[in-house]
Amino acid sequence: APAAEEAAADDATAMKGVYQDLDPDREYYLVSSHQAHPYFLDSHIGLRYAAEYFNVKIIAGGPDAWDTAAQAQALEQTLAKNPAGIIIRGYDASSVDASVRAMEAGIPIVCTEAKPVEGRGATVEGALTFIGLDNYQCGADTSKELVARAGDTGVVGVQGNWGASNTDAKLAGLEDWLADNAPGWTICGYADDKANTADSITAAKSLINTYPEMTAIMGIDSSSGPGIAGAMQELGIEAGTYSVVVHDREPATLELIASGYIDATLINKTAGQEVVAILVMEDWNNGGLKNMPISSDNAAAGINPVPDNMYNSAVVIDKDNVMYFTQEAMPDITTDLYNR
Amino acid sequence: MEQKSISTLNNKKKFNWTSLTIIILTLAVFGFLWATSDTFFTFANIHSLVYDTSFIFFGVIGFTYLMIMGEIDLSVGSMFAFSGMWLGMLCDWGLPFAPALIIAIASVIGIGAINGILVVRFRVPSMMITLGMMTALAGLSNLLSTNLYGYYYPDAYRAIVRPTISIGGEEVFVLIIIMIVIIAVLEFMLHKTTIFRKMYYVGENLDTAKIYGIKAAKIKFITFIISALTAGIGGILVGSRVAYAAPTIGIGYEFQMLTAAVLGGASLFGGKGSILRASIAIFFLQLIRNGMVIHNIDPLLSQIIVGIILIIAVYLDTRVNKATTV
Amino acid sequence: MDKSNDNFLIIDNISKNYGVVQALKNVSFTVKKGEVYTLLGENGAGKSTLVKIIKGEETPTKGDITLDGETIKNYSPMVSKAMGIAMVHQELAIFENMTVAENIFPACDYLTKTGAVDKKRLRKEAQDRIDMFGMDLIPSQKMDTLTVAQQQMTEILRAISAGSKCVLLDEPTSGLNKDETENLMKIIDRLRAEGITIIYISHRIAEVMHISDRITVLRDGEYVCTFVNDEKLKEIDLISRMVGRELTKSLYSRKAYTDTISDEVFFEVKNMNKKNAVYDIDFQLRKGEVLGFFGLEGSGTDSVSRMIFGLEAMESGEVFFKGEKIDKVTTTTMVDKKIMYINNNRKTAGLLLNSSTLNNMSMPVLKEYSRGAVINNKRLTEHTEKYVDAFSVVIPSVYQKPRNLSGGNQQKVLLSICLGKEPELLITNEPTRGIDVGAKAEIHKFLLEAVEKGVGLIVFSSELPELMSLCDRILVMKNKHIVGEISKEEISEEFIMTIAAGGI
Amino acid sequence: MNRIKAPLQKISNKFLSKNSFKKLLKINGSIAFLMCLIMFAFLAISVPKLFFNPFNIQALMFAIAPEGIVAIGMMILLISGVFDLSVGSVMAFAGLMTAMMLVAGLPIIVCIIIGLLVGVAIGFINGLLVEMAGINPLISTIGTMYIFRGATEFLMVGRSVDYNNFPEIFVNFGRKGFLGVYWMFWILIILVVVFTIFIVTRPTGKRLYFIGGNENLAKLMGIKKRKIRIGAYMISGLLAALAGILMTAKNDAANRYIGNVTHMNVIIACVIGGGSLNGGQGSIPGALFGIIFLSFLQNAFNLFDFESSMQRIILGFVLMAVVSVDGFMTLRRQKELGRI
Ligand SMILES: Nc1ncnc2c1ncn2[C@@H]1O[C@H](COP(=O)(O)OP(=O)(O)OP(=O)(O)O)[C@@H](O)[C@H]1O
Ligand SMILES: Nc1ncnc2c1ncn2[C@@H]1O[C@H](COP(=O)(O)OP(=O)(O)OP(=O)(O)O)[C@@H](O)[C@H]1O
Ligand SMILES: [Mg+2]
Ligand SMILES: [Mg+2]
Repeated sequence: APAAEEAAADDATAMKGVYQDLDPDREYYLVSSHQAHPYFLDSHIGLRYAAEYFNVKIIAGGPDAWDTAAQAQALEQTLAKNPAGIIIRGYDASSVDASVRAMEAGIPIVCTEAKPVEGRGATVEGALTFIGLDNYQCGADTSKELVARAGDTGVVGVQGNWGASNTDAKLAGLEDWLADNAPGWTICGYADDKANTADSITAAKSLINTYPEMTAIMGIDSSSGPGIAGAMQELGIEAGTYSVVVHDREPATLELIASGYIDATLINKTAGQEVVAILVMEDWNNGGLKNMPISSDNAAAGINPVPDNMYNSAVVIDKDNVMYFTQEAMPDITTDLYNR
Repeated sequence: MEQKSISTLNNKKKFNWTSLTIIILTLAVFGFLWATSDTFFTFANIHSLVYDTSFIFFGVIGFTYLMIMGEIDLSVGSMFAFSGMWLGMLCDWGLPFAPALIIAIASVIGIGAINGILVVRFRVPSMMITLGMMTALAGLSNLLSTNLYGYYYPDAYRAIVRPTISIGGEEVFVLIIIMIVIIAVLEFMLHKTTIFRKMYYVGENLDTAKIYGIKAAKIKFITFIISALTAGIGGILVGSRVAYAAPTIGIGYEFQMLTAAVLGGASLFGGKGSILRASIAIFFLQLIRNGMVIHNIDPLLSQIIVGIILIIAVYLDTRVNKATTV
Repeated sequence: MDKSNDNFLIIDNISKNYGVVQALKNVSFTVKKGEVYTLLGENGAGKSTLVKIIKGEETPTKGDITLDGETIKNYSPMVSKAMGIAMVHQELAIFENMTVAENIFPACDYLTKTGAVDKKRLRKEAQDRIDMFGMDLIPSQKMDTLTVAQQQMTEILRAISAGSKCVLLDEPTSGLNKDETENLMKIIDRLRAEGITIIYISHRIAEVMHISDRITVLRDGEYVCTFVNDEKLKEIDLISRMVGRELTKSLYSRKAYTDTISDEVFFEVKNMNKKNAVYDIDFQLRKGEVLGFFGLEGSGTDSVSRMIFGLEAMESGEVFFKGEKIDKVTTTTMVDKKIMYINNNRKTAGLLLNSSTLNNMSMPVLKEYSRGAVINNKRLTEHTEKYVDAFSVVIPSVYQKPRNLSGGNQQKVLLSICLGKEPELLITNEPTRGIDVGAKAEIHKFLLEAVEKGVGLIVFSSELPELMSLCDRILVMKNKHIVGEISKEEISEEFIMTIAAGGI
Repeated sequence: MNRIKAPLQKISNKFLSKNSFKKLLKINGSIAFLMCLIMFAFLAISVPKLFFNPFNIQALMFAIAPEGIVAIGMMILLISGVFDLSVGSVMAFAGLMTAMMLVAGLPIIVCIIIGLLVGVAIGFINGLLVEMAGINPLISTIGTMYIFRGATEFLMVGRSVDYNNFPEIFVNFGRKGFLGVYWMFWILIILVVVFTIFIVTRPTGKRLYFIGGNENLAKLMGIKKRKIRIGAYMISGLLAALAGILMTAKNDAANRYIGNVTHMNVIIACVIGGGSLNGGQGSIPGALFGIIFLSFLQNAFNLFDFESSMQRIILGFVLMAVVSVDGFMTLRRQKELGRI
């Protein structure tokens, strides 16, 4: 692990030169709801890296709780500061209008993590590009991973935070793939884990107790992994009894992979999406991306030359590589340029 | 005036049928699930449901007491999140577990005292004061959870909820036994002890209680502390169960507890309520969730179902009560 | 006096049942236009029920009401309002959050051409009424800044300003002092002169005899008889018809116990002050003595009673009980020292209306009937039954709620709660407020029996006869402090009033 | 003729006329107004460039308008002695209904009317539950809050239809304006004026105060309490639906998260603005100032890049302080009158 840390730090300093000469007052923002969620840990790492790497100031703002209206409000008020660019989260459509106005005023916006309108082809209105996980594909990959690990037949229960847009798309991908490619698998039941570990334990226990024939569990919310493992522990079920495939990399989830309760977790390249978002906006501001020869004059032609969607495929963490993902193993980047 | 002797008159205490509402509802759902599913009535499932009940149960104790007093504490949900994480934070700062626990409990008591003193001193609606406390504690919890990213609670903390004992060949969580003992003790105390009788008095009419020397303000103040304390204990137990700082813990618990307390017969006007029945109501809500998984009902419908049950139960209660009180 | 012969209101065979309780049984009588018609009767006789039926707030189980020659079907408060009937309820019925003017005209009677509420006009009309009846109110003043008496006067103004043909007054004077009562009498005279019919209810017999044209007595929901109020009518006739038996004056008055009063000071208050409430309050209660407090509304008696019991905080002052200084005067310390307080309004504080009588009785004696913290319910029930029996409370069982009892019985429960504690000192604030003469006499008897057993008694009352019959000594308050002391020998109504109303 | 003596009243009158500032404070909502002024002065002096930036002004209008509209209805309910926790759910549900109709191709005006009628209908249900069934407003509106939030999620999640891409006229209704002021803000202004006039001058408006002050007496005075309260709930439902439709138009998409914290924000604002859970007091401008104050506070947080968790801590304490100060002043007045 220390080796990886050194390598990452080296990379950052090694590349720094390219961006050091630019105006040092460039300020980028990440505006998002739900800042207190552990999911943001990866974003923060990515943004610290990006701040150092590009020598720019980055500020995270927005509500700590789940309040997308307040996110839109924070975005609109951030525009008043005339920042060099803003990363937004498209959890829902409430920030779109402000993004459109920002782009019209020359402030580049990149949408990461979630799209207001799910679906592979959908472009994000008012943003240069979307960078993030393809949730539908991630769902399909989850099923694929399950079949790869647990064989061609089985009975699986699914739990997630029903009612959230990304869960929706993941579930659709998961179900479709199983139906098309794994006739030996059936889904026995669904449970709602309400994005909350305590409720997630309850949900998993309901599945386990209700469906004795169940052989596997898939959990597609970040609380699912700890919930499923917690349920197994409380019910005295040994690790490995169920094939468990989950999503996201909560520290608890990673520990449970190491201890064998969870077979694998599929994660987004979260830190990367933030770094690339800053990269895109830096280059847009420098003129490089803006003037790509799609047309003779992109602005006049009214087109956005940047690719509409940049999809991450999911990264699979299992027993074999989990040590590279734990919090202790991650590089410890400190910077004054980012406020988190 | 001709005076009938009191002893010749009907002085049997009339049985209050409405107190059975939630018990009948619970039995009905229980019976329905038992009849329609092979997997419902197994030791593991019932044990799980009861164990899940035991966490929010702690919160509902104080919450119900406050409702008996005619007050409400909306900060219980945030308190669930806060107390667990605050204890985690203290551990993270390197304190040994025992002093950390003591400090955490003391802080929780302090927060209850703030709610209590503001409501009692300034005679303002507890709903607004505790709404403020709920907001502030939610902010604090998020601050804590941000600082506790990636921190796993120490073993001593994690160990609180894990012990089991063997009863009839099955391993039962000690927490369940504790819950049952507490319910029994509290239900006994509620009917038989002076302090809880006084709570009912104060809940029904504070000014009257005062005239007869009952320290109404003090009792009310203490009840706010009890409410914060029991919610805080619940939060520490959930923290122990989950084992790391999760900021979504406790969100919406205030409404769940209100639903449970009201289904259990508490009134927003005070003077009524029972811990036993409120606990049964929590179990009832667990049954509903379990039933939805058993019968593969779209989880998105659960809110609608709970909303409708809440309204119908309270409607029936007001109807029946109106018919019997005159 | 308008003596026109047409009948304004005919009550024809009205009955009213509340479940098994029959509040009214076949009551019939006729009220003439422009007369002051008084309903008299014990608590629970059915007076309030009857006027509520006349107002349309309650529907009779049986019988008809004929108003102005028209027998009314589908009666309701709206119909009666349209017929010009207004009512002052027994309980203070005001909007504390609104102004005086708005309280006088809650129907927003005056609108501008555009249909808006005409505030100026409302204020002016309100001011006119206020002036007409010589009151000291400001139309724009918020009700919650008024005294109880002023609030009550506002309510009366509301009833008589609704363009009424008939005004129902249910115990309007219960919260008024002597001046205010006299003022109301003048108002009533004036209304009568204008041809407005008044139906009047009061427990104060002197007042009733002063104002009424005719007086109807109700007993246990039944019509008893109607008296024409002329010179021949005697107070004792009314009282005996109300209670159904002869009542001698002896029941009322306390024998002179002066010889049993020792010099030992039992309870003492020294130099008690509170801004805007009272100042320089000093008094002593000697052992075996009954001390009375008299003062007109606003004189500060209510505050004194509450402050010496710890219901309100005093700013300075000392309280001594049996020679010892009480360090912290709070209700808890007072009750611990076996000092009990009978509140003047049992509804807002004094009774738990929705709990069983057993629970009510338990309040001050929980400690006595529990071991450690565990309550002995059996002994508590016995305790309750004992006191309920001793004070002849009419009640089906100890589980009955006071809400379902009549006023007099509620008051007896209140007394039982306090005496159940076996107090050494009893502070009573209006111990017989708004209850009938029979119940009043009983309660006086119980109080005096307690005194004989050695209980100290302080009586705060606005009823002079009550004070005169109970007390050995009366302190008179005016303008927030004690202005006079009257011993048993000197007690006379005129004397007290001269001090209290400011003659000296 | 005997004059009735009123010493206490005279004392309080003297007390009033001597302190015109205190007199001002007694006008309902003036505390919120003062707090707005202070926040305004603070922002205008400390960060004038950011505060008066057009983006910021626009953001403030967007922040104030929908919640302001909902707050009018909430204040009307509070005056009459009840309240409504379901407003947020109504916003989402009515917005979704309008969106579904738009996607189905109905004329815009019909869709809007349907959305508004849905709000009125839910208000009517609330009114029936509170007034006819006699269920406490806290319970009954929590019930409808659950029900209609659940219904919104049920209708939106996992359906293949995206309720977005509405006709431009409809979207402009949410995003555009007139004379530099957004339509929704105009609507707010008009509604505030109309309802203020209604409350202050119309007999029905006055009756709200009578009902809130003493509902039993109001009934005896011939005021149709049930009708008026049910009407108030319908207005609250209507206004919440209107706010939901405006948000839907602005987002150009139906959104299941709309209003998930609005009920709390709006009640807090109304209490800051002089309303009371005890009923009988409050004013429409007070409600507006309450919302404006909260928006200014949020604005300050955003402009100063305030740590997001701290925002809620401060908001919570502000609320507790306002409520306590109000209680303290009431107590002191009572004491001065010698009432307690
Ligand atoms: N709402 C009610 N429910 C049941 N019984 C009632 C109700 N109202 C009145 N009663 C019964 O009717 C009787 C008459 O009551 P009413 O109020 O008319 O008496 P009253 O003569 O006005 O007494 P008071 O002097 O105490 O005011 C009472 O004794 C009571 O038993
Ligand atoms: N819900 C009820 N059930 C039974 N009786 C009732 C009820 N409500 C009122 N009453 C009866 O109505 C009568 C009058 O009630 P009210 O409250 O007017 O009496 P009160 O004001 O206490 O008496 P008083 O006139 O002596 O002050 C009482 O006798 C009471 O028994
Ligand atoms: Mg009466
Ligand atoms: Mg009465």
